[in-house]
Amino acid sequence: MGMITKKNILILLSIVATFAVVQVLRTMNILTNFHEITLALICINIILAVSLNLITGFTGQFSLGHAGFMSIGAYTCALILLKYPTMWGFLAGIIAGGIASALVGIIIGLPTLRLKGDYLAIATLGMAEIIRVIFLNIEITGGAAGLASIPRIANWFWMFFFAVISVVFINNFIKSSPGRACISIREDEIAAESMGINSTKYKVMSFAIGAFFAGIGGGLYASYFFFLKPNLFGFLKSIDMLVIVVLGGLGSLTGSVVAAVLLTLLTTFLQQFTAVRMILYALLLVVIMIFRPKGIMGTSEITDLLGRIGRGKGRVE
Amino acid sequence: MALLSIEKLTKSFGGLTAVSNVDILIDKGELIGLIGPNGAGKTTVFNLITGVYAPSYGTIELEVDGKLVSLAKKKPYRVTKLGIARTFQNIRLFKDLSVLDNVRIAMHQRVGYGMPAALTHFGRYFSEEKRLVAEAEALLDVFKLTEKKDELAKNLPYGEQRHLEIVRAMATKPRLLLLDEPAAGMNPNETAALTAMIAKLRHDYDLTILLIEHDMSLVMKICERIYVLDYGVVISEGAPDKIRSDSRVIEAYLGEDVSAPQDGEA
Amino acid sequence: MKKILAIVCVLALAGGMLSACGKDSGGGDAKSDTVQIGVNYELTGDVATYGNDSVNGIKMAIDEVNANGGVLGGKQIELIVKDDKSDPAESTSIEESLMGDGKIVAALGPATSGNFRAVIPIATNYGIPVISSSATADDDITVDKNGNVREFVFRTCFTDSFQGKTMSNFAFNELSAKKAVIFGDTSSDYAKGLAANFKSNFESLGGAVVGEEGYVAKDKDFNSVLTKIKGQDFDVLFVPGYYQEAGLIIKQARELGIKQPILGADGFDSPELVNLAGAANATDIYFSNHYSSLDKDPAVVKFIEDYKAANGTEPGAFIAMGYDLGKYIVDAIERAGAADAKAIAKALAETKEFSGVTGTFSVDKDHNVVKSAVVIKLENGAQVSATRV
Amino acid sequence: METFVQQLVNGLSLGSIYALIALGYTMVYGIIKLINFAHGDVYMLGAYVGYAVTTFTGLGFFPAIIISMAACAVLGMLIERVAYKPLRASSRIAVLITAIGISLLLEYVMMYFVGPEVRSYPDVLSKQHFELGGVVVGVQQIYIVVTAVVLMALLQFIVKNTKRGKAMRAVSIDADAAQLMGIDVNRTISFTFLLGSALAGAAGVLVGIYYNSIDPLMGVMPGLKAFVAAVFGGIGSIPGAMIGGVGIGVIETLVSGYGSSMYRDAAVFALLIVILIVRPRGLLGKQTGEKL
Repeated sequence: MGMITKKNILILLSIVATFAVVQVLRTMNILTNFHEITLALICINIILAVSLNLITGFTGQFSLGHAGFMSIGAYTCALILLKYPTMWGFLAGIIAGGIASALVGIIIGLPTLRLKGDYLAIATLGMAEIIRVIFLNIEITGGAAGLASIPRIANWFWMFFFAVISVVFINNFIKSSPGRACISIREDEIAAESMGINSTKYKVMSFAIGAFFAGIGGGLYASYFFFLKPNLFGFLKSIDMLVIVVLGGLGSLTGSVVAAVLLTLLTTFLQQFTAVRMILYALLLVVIMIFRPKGIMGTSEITDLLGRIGRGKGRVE
Repeated sequence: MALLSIEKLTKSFGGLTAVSNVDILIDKGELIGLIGPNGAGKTTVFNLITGVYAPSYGTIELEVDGKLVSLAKKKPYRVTKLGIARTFQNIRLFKDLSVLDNVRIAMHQRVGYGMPAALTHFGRYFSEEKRLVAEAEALLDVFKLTEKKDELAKNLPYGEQRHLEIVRAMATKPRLLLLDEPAAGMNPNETAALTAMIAKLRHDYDLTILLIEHDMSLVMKICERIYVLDYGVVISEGAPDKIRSDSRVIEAYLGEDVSAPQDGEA
Repeated sequence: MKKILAIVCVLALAGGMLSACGKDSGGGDAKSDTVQIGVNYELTGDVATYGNDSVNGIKMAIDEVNANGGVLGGKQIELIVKDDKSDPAESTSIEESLMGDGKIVAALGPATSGNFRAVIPIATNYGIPVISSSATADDDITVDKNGNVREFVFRTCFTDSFQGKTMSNFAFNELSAKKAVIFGDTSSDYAKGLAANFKSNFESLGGAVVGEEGYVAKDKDFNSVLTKIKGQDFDVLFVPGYYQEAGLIIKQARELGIKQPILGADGFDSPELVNLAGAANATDIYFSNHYSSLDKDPAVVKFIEDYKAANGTEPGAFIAMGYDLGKYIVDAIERAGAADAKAIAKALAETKEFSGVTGTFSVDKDHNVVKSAVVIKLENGAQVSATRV
Repeated sequence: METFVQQLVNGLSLGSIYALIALGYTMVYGIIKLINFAHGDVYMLGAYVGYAVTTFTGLGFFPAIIISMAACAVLGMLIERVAYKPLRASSRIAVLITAIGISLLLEYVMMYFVGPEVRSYPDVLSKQHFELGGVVVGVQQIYIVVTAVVLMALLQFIVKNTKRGKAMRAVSIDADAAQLMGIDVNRTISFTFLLGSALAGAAGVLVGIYYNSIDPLMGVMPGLKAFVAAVFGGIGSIPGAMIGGVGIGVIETLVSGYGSSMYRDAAVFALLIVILIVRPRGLLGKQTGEKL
């Protein structure tokens, strides 16, 4: 074991290759600005989905408040960017957004994470609504009018960079001892406690890490799409993210990435079907859930699948 | 000084008193049995010791570095940290995780890297993970589970799941191991093997063991002392021979033949 | 069961896509004899009503133009309609797809100031004019924060400050009100802009705002706040917001016995306002608007009648504004003399006395429209007077 | 004092509607542990059915409410059969996503056919108001509260005293055991959806008449608030849903009346979180422990 394995080199190469291919197509203008926006949305959705997957898929804490964390990151980053419209302002804004969001995650998580299942879901939903109402009514965030003319400093490179960082960090985390502690809470909280795992600590930790990356996703959103308003971060936004996570497979980061790509493309594709777009979207949700209730990937990862092909035998299920 | 001393332990749920005035003393190195008919409150005692329930009354104290530490209001993970591990009557493995992960999770408190290494896999991540796997495999070897370390826990046969529960508990490096019906559902051959295994663990890891068991053959064979619980009260205590002939115990088991160890209740 | 369900669902999906393609298909190759205009509006999501109304107005205007021979000597106008789900990120994405294709000569929408702001940088980047008929926010629409006019950004509506001032002047001068209560939609930037401007101007005139309350769009029960307001001493109630809620506020206020005049802005303009409030309750209501149904201008009368004939109801403000937007862009294309974005932007900036159903306007140096407003008074649900201000 | 009583009257009529919707949530959650997000949209459809009945056939209040209840009952059962039943064995989160899908589907199919704009109900009930010592009470308010109370009493009777109702309670405690006792679990679940959806249909008509305004997205917020009410009162408990609904209605009213109307929704959700933390089973919910 070690950092430099065949697998890791392969992963690194494919990441670099993906970036290079897009970059080349971009310079040749085969991928237009419009495609770049779609790619940016994909990256943001990947960040939000993997961070929510950490909370809901891996730690088993059902959260319907992810949009709340996203909004905190978005507003923090936007306010910093409006004051310092530079590259440093952007990076500081992204990190500050993540940290602010993580702090709120800890403050909210400590009392609410003792709740279970749907009760936690409804409490987190309430929490996100409270955050939204606060943004709607305070001066500094511009109230309902929101914040406009946020300088666009984020570009495709930064989107890709942060998406990769999020996936890698969260993947590393779940393959580490604290990450396994989180997973054990999903599996059986009482058994986990009996094995010496402080379930409150790890639930809050997972919540905070998830919130941190959601904040980063929000910050990227703010610095790419010029404009923020509180109603962007309503309950439907949290649902959108949950849909990506469940569709991809709870507990599969690969699934979240794949579903984020597919659903973003689908949403963009449906823009032209004005009147029926939401009907088609809703139908697809129902159909996919009925025929693939465990999501596209279940709990497996791309590396498992590659391994399976390599070994020439299936994983025992 | 006793390793574990329980005094006047009482727990009531609403109007029902599940455990009442229980005194138990366990010395270091002992192997103690806790028996009693169904619903006598045995598992409740385990839950009280491990912090799943808080006692209504009474004290539970554990010897730690020569001092007695109260376990009464400690959360389960703290109790585990102090050196008590347990298995569950109705197996509570992490079903969808691999055998190896089940064991590694229990080693969590002894992992020597922090959050930065966890997120980046820099620093001591790889050396520590290597150590964890080696230690886990050593423990799995005891129950011949090393071969199956990559299988999901739920895919193991029943008996092996019970073994894995014990391995997992051992991985927390306990001084006191609480086993809740480890032989439940096993055939006599498996039970015999398990008996040998428990003895070996106790010897190799310098363990103190408290055991709940319905299988009298196992209890009578390996326990040095036995506590008998009925309706939440300790009705008898002593060496197996004494218990076997105690009329109150026989009465509690009402008609059940406790005098003949070989065909005890399974 | 599952199989049948699968077949049904797949059929429904396929059917949906086909019908969608047939209905308002976006793509298609640009033929040289058509002029393409992008339409990027909120057709689903929380402000879908405004987007749909605007687009219906635009379509009605363009259909008329096409039926009468099109523009630039016989070219048909093709609208490429896309839905942004009331989400600014989607507005941005759609605008990129519309403008990036290099086929459209101008883009219309979105309806709300926020989503409109999300497309401004794109339009500026491509040098293609973008116009909204309802982005009313004062700042950061046609003029950027440093005071520079945005060459390609236009609007045909009033600004919030204009209407806020109009109504506060009207309240103070015409209704002799000294104390006002504001009860506005806090989830809409339009309503918040109106409220802020009303307040500052009313106070500078010497009046006092004695109470400020808020609701959020889609609320239906306003009784509690109105009960609180009823207990206060005030002369007028200003309700910045849209007719959906304003109609209910009027109804509930009158039923609770609030008799003071209720004021609003062009968000009130919809026949549905009176339906929601009930005719008897819609008394002593004043709101600023672009035009009045009392107007006997033949163009206005014809528009209202055509709309009624097609839809069975009278048009509301968003429809009328959308209709004018459609006519206005055609007018600009004609004046530019070519289907060329830069020329059209120039023509838009030079607009003098464009006459539409919502009034006659010119474009000032800040790309805002100069037009007068009317204050309409409702008695028993009917417009009884329209004062030009 | 008058103002306070007036606010209570306001809160009570708003709360009765939340209560009617909350009953559907609480029953469905009680029996299959699903937050039926589509429930708010069934309520919306109920409002539209009532609208169609009163506008196009000219029928009055009672026929409208009964036809709407019947239509919603059928719709509710249909949704359960088509969308939830195939997922009986799947994870709860998958069913939840399906429920969200159904909710969006109902909203946008409706929007496709009737347009996004608000519609107003014809006058089917007297708009008369009484003034009792400075407190204004409308005839419609009385209708709402009385209808709600009657329907709830009826529901309580069905659940407590009929065979079907007993089957519902049995299934909600332990579906497998109920199956072994010879209860047709599928039919019982259908029946639960039927009852809950019928009540939502009634609530839709009442709202349409009382507030005089319906639109395709009208079910979203009340749906959410009604679920809050169900949790507040104790999920699975019928009297709990009633108390929760009225409680939320009154609290909302008092927050807007005496606090800041801008923070009304935040206050409701904050209260919810506090309740969940202090008393997770809600006001009248049953304690559930985990067997070790």
